[in-house]
Amino acid sequence: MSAEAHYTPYHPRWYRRRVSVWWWLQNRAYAGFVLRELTSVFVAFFAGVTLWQLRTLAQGPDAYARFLACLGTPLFVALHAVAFLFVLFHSITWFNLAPKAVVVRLSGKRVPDWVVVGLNYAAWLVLSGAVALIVLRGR
Amino acid sequence: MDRFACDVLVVGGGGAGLRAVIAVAETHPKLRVAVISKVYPMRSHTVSAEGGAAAVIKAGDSLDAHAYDTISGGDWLSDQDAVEAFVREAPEEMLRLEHWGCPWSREPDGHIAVRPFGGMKIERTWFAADKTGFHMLHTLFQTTLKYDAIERYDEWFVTKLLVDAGRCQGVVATELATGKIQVITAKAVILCTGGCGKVFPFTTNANIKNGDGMALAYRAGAPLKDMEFVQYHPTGLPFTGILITEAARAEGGWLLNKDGYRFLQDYDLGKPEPKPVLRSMELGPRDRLSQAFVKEQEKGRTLEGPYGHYVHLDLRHLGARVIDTKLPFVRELCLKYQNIDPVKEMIPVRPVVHYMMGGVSTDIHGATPLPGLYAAGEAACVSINGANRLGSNSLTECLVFGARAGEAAAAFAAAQREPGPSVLAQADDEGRRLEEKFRRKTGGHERIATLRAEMHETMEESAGIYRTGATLEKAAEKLQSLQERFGDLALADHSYTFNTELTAALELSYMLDVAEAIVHSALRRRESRGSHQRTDFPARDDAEFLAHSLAYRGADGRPRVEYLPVTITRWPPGKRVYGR
Amino acid sequence: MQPAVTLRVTRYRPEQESEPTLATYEVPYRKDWVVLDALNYIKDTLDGSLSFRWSCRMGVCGSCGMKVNGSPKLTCASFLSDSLPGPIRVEPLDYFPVVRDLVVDMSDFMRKLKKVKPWIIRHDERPLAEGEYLQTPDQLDAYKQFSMCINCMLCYSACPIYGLEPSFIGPAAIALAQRYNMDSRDEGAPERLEILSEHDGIWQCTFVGECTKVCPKHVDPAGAIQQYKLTGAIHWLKSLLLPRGAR
Amino acid sequence: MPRSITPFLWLLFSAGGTVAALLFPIHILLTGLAVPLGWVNAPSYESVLGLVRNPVARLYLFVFVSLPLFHWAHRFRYTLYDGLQVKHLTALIVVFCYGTALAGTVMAAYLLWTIP
Repeated sequence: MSAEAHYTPYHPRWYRRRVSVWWWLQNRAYAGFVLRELTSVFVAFFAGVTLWQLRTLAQGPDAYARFLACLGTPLFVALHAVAFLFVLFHSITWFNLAPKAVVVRLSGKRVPDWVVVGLNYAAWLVLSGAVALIVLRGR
Repeated sequence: MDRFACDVLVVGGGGAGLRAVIAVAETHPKLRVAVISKVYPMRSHTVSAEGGAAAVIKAGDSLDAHAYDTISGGDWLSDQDAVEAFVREAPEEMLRLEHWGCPWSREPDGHIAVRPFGGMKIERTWFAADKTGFHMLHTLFQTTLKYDAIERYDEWFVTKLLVDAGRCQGVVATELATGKIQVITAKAVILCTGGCGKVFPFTTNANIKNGDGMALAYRAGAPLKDMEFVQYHPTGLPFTGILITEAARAEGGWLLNKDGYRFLQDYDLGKPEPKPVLRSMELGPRDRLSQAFVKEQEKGRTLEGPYGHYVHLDLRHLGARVIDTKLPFVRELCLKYQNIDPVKEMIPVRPVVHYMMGGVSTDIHGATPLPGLYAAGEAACVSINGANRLGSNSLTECLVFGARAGEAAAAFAAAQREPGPSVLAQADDEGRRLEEKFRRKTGGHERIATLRAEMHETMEESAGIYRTGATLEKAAEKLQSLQERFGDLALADHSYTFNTELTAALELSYMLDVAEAIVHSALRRRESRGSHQRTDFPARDDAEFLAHSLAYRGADGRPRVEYLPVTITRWPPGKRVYGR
Repeated sequence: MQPAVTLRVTRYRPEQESEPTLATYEVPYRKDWVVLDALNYIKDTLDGSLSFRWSCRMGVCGSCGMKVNGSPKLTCASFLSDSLPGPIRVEPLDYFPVVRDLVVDMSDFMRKLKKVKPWIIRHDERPLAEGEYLQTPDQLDAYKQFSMCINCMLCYSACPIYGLEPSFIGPAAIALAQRYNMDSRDEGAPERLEILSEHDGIWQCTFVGECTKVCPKHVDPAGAIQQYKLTGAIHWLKSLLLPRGAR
Repeated sequence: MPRSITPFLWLLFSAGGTVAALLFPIHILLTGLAVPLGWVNAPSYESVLGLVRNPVARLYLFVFVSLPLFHWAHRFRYTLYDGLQVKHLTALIVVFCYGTALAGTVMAAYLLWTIP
């Protein structure tokens, strides 16, 4: 139903389509975008898990053991598996879009995007290795 | 019908129109100035210009050298006082555009870079890669936005000039979005509506270039000057007619016939050298190159494809780096529209209608013989381009004579009184004409597309690179019959809102008028000069025709051709010599 | 027999109908035809009342943006051969009011463009007699990409944020603001930042990134906006940390 | 003139996004998958506590928790706006998102301060 029912000569009668609530399902690019934005939920989830870990750590060895046991339940393993995939998606999209926001110029010339992206991935690998080393060394 | 009033009204929002409107706003800030355009200004055809804009800036160059190149390039039909003013004011206009932000290509030290161009003895063509017109137009348009005084009527299509008491006092237009017929009164009107390439079937020109302003002026009683001079650009893509800029040859591209031979050496254009030589071979003027193509075709040395004969433009030896930095748009266009990569393959090209040397007759200030009516840019004929325009002079012309027309029109308008009521009565008549003859017209048997196609065919056959009296006579008759058949047009669209069929019909009627002016002017000029080559009169005839043709609309609706002497100041007519 | 292809074209005749409808046309298939050629064939021989804008037919005037098979495209640069076997859907650009058939109203953009002050702003104008502002090729390169915008509106039509929040200044206008900010001749960046930091400016953008993908001239408006956010944020920090005079 | 704090929130969002992109995958992999699934042996309570006692590690963990929470807050806020078209609830959404992030940050500071 249209609000302006009749055309009046010389007056524009524009047609405006309302954006559907489901606009982000209309094409793959939009769906990918919303999926990317939803990675933040899993980021928050794992930040929460870390807070929980710190709390049990402060409460003592028994609480910490219960925490570890909880992480071993299928529910948490599944949650973490999904979270891992989403966060991986976050990392990839974040690194790939980094050169759009941060333009690096060396002696007047723009550093090519692939170099910026490459440096991001390199930092990722180095940091991940370092974290793994430090956390696992304590065994 | 609403009535709007302003002091200076610019019709057309391309390079010349926008420059004119800024000139009015800057020199006469108290005047009400407006620009009316049938498209949003940044859609204007200036946007398609590629190669560059000429102005003397480098040491070693001189205004006289630029003037001489222009005058000899125009086969001595240019008005030399106009050319002198043009070359003198060109550098300042170009610098002004630099100050407004035009992204000119630069030397490593930050100075403006220039490139060679056809028919120019010295490098003096400023360029913004190979999208010079695009950058100039957007710079101009964005600059107009800073003047709050400039009013815009976007997507309004002018259907008539209002002439009363012997002077032009405004326009009638339809507002495309609503279909409403509107009146804008003005104390001075400047026509900057561009050329009329769409009179021909195969052209680099955009769909909007229908000679609107030329026809409006012609109908209002102003004469069209030198309309027989139609420039064919030697390098257009077959089928689409998309322009491959002259800069491609200026950077070192070669024209090769089917045997891979640089055929221009056979046409008194110099000897083939590996590097480009100014005013020689591929850097000869456009008329001579296009004529050489026809001769080559007659000798059976061109290639043949689905869209007619063609030759090759070879850029491969320039390498990917030069092509990507100096000619990126050429590569983009070839890849997108021709599916070839000029880095690796030769580009098929053929001559294509590109530019009208002729136009609404104006003096050196852009004033037409009709008081209150001005013109600038391709719509106008000042004339600096004579019988053949040199590449890269037209963009500069838009600036120099856009500014001049703006200033002159503003000065004129400042001294005029408001238009009287009889103008509005005329506007009512025009409104009735549009309603009865078009919008509410039923019946009729002729399609717009059919008439247009027949006009195209007629113009290509009679007014192409080579012409003869007999075919021109036939064409004149044919155009007259098309004019009559236009009255029997069948229209499918009777609506008000964005009725593009109505626009197309009016544009066709403009083109038919302009086509008649071209054909009749060509018929009368019994000589060969520049782009006007008569096989029945192959020699230049300075005794008889060192003169501008002026086509007036006669009482019977047919063109009446008169002549006006050429202004010669310092360069007496001589022989056009290239490659030596 | 000559091969044909089917076009499904949106019609909207506001004088007769209150909602768009779909019309189907059969046009001859030619290898070197673009969608615009097919539309012109329809207008010339099948239905003279179909309305659409076009002009240069070489991808630089920006008139002929429409949705082809759901994506915003310049119809003069979309070959029929890319959409075989058809039918090919041709619709007006999303998120703009439709005036008629394939024609949308873009006056909103024209207002926004003016708002971001897309012209050179200087404290002191250099006299013409002193010649050009020097600008090295590297300095030219810093803004060149953003100067390539042809205002074709494809980016707006790809931006769901513009659809949801029509007050958003939007990709092309912000890219053009950035074009002048990055120009070594310009001194207007603070003025423009003031405008673009407002509610309708850069912070509306959530970096969907589609504007950059559909841009036929590789302007990268999404990049322009993100870079602008960084500039805006750094400016914010500076104004917080530094005394007023040092900004 | 009161300056909008949007640029600041965006900076937190960006910083948090970078932290999450660089560090979260490996941490989730280790804590959430490798240890529970027995791919590696779990570090002992003492060794973890020993690690966390290091001031650098405490700072690391503070950043590790708080910035990504602000990253989430900002992103999630706009996802709610755009995905569900609920901009009219903006006050509620803002309080919920940034409030949660702030609460998490305070909690992280408290825990890291109180761990013996």
